[in-house]
Amino acid sequence: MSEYTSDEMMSVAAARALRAGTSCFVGIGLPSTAANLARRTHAPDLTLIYESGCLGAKPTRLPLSIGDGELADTADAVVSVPEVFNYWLQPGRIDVGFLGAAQLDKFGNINTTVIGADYHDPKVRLPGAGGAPEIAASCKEVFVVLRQSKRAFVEKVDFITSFGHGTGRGDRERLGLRGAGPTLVVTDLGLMRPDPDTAELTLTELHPGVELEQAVETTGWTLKVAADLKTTPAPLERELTLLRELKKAGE
Amino acid sequence: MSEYTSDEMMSVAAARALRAGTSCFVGIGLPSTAANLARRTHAPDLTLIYESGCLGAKPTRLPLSIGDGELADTADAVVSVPEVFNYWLQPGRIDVGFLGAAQLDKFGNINTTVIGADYHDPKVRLPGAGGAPEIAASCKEVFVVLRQSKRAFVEKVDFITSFGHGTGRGDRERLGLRGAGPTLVVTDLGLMRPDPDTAELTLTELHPGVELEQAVETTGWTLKVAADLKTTPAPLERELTLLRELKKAGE
Amino acid sequence: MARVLSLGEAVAELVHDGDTVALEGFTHLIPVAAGHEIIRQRRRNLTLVRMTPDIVYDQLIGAGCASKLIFSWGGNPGVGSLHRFRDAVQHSWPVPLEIEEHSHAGMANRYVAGASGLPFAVLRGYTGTDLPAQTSTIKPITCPFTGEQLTAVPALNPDVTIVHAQRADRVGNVQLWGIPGVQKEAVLAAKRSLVTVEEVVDELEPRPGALILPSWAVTAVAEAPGGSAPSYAAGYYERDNSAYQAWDAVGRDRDEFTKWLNELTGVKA
Amino acid sequence: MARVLSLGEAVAELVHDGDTVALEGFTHLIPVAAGHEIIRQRRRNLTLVRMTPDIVYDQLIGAGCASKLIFSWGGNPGVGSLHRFRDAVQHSWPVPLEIEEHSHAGMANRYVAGASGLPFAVLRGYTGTDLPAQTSTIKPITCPFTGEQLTAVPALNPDVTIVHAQRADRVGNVQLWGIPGVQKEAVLAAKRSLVTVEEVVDELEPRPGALILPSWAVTAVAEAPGGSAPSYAAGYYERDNSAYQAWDAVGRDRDEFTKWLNELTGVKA
Repeated sequence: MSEYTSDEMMSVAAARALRAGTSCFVGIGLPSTAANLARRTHAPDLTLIYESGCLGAKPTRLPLSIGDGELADTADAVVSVPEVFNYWLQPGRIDVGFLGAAQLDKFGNINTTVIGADYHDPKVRLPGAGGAPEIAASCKEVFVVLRQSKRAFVEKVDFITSFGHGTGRGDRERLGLRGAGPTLVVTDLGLMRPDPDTAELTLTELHPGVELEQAVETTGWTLKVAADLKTTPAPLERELTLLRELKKAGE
Repeated sequence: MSEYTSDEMMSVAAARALRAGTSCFVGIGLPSTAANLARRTHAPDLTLIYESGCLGAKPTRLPLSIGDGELADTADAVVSVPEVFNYWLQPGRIDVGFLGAAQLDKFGNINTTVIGADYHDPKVRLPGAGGAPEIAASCKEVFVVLRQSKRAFVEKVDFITSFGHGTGRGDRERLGLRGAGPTLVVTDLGLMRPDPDTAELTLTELHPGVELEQAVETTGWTLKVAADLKTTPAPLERELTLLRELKKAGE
Repeated sequence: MARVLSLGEAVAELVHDGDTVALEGFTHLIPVAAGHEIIRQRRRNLTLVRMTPDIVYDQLIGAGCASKLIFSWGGNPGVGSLHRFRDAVQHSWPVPLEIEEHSHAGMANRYVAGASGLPFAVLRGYTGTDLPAQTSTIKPITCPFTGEQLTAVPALNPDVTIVHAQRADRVGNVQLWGIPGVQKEAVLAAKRSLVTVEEVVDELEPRPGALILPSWAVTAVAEAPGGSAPSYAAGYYERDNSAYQAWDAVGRDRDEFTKWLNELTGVKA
Repeated sequence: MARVLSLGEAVAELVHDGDTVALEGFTHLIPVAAGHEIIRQRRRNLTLVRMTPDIVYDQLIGAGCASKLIFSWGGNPGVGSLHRFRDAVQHSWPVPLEIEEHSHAGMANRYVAGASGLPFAVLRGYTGTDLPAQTSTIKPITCPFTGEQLTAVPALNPDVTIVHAQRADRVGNVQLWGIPGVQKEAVLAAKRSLVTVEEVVDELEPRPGALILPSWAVTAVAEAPGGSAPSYAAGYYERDNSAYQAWDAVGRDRDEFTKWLNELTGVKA
């Protein structure tokens, strides 16, 4: 078995979560890496949709932006930005929305807008919403991938850019949101899933070699742990090779 | 001077009304004949827009339908039907809407829906609205072309399919319609224009050789006649030749 | 992913009695072969939807497949009236036909709303006309920013939409070029969709002006060469104007029509 | 009909102090040369509009051209933050920057409404998020047919929209291919428009995937070869990723930025 980094473990775990035969609305960065790895491993027929309007992109190298020429050149169809949001995302055609985050809270709400309590005088001004609010609302389910830290995993996000489970189970239904919302969070330490009853993110898997304490200490709320906490299978040789090729080609 | 038919005079008069350098949303039949004749005579740069999504069509023969391949092949751009109505017609980009009618009333309201007072039990079921209601609403002005008869030119249409001037001047403004509505009606006998004050269609020109009485008798309301009633210039040799070539090529 | 089926299989599986069925194609690429297959399979009580019902809808109506028509312009383009349509509306022959009547702009936007997963669309439309008084699916709506009054129409979401295109590949990606009409919207608005194509090919080579319906957005593809005649398929064949003219005499007379129908369905007179 | 002008003439004529100006291009075909010309011509108090303000907007903001930004994602894609944007928001340097913040879906629909001559657009958007509390241009709207609550956003109608495309012909018809973004909508929504192009050619040969903006829908065309670098122009040049990375160091520091600005505008330090 090769050595691998925790980031590589995270990308492999995220890729594995994407099922063959489904479609995925892909954010740039970690989600795009994972989705492209999935296409090279167990899900060659995974349909990648990028908000730039590339439907069914099959990039041979990792795109650096959501609008790389490579995505357009390999896509089944290239449509306008209004069309990708209105005709393809909004009706709930896409199985999985795959998002990153700056802050994530225990109910899977995502912040990519401002750090700090005052929107008008923020501690840090982040890039903003992009496509995420509607991806989080309209995809059948949402996966979130980000590195674990107390700064990122907070009790309550400073700003809800993209709605997860609000204040708990039932909020999405009350608001009329059609997708199931975040069903999986992939980190460099393990996997979290919303509790079936409360929707609170709960640790269900640890990556190999990670101590439970590490996961608890890098979470800004009192992290609940599943009774049957499992260990993620380590990356396969083939997964690592393909991931490294992909990342190298994208540089 | 050649002999010519009253239909030819009508087409020539209608073509002349289209100014060079403008754009025209073209209905099929008489309007299309006139618009294509205008492109061959005084207005080679007239932009023809067809509801099939052909923008800037330059057909070499007269199209038989609003979606002939010839229109698409010669167009500057071919867009979807929602796009032609939403992005091109609705914002008021088009100078002239050129329409036919089954019935037209003295305020320029158009009926292409049903003949008879009862919509649910019509004397004659006509084709319906098509693009006309929004063409009549949104183009900067509207020209109507149809053969004169008491059946067609009525005091009040049985059904307002496309709004002209309603019950008189000011109705369009009250309804928030942006275009000027019908500014010209071209018939086989002459030209009518809405009175500046009342918007009632008034005979302003007679075609050469037509008696005033003919125009009055074939109008289903008491036709007002302009104080300075003029005579349309007869078709030029060149106009007739080009019109006949066009119609022949379209057969 | 779309399955490649025979036309008979596809209609049998996707079109049921009582369904709301849209056959779209704006002058170009009208799915006539699929319409004839619906007649042959004797579907009943369909709500037929189409912006421009022309001769294939006249045939479906005359054959008694439809109990309702949602449309914006019903005629034989360049020729005249649809006599079977008129006979159904005016004399309930062979069965009564309810109508729901819109303008093109309204119908196009209803498909757009349907394709967009929205319950309604907003347009500047119908103002001052007598259509809203006859059509309950036209309502006023007020802009929440300017207070201006506009018009709302509800989404169209057919049970099944059928369109015709030039080509599909063997996994069911569809390529369509020339006048695109409202086909993409009609397919995306529908619960199920069937695309008949001139030919199924190994690979779709890129073409100017072509739009692609990805396989995963289509239910079934069926090869139907000449399937849009007497309308046309850009790159394959031209519009048969004489067939449109000839239909006038057939459609005008119930007996002539019945003969035509028996021939289509293989019934001996 | 569009007039073919030099870039300097076009910006001088079309972009005025205080205007609402949209430069669009989604990763692809970003009108960078036009943005630099606006900086050189020292426009002030602009309301800048763009779905994805990236380095050219960082430059415009740092140069003090803008008093307001309407946007949905502001960052240096693949690299990190926009430091001039952050400095303006957090420290009002060089001038205060008001922001009006949306999502991509909201911005795209605002352009669609603008292009469509409608005062607003409807979408399923923003639900449950904190954006409506900060952005007055997001309001609820109720479907008049189903009673369902959705979201309305007002039309965007910039005084001028600037986009970049591959080609125009000598009468000003524009041809654009590859990722089309929201450029058509942004141009059609605007009162005036400028399209910079890689080259002006005698004839536009049809190309797969190309869209055409007819001359009569565009105010001016200006040749600006390389005008979207460091973004890319499909068929002409690739994205210069190193330039995006290099901007981080320049944008991060006011002095470095001022040096860059002086170089662009030809001011001696």
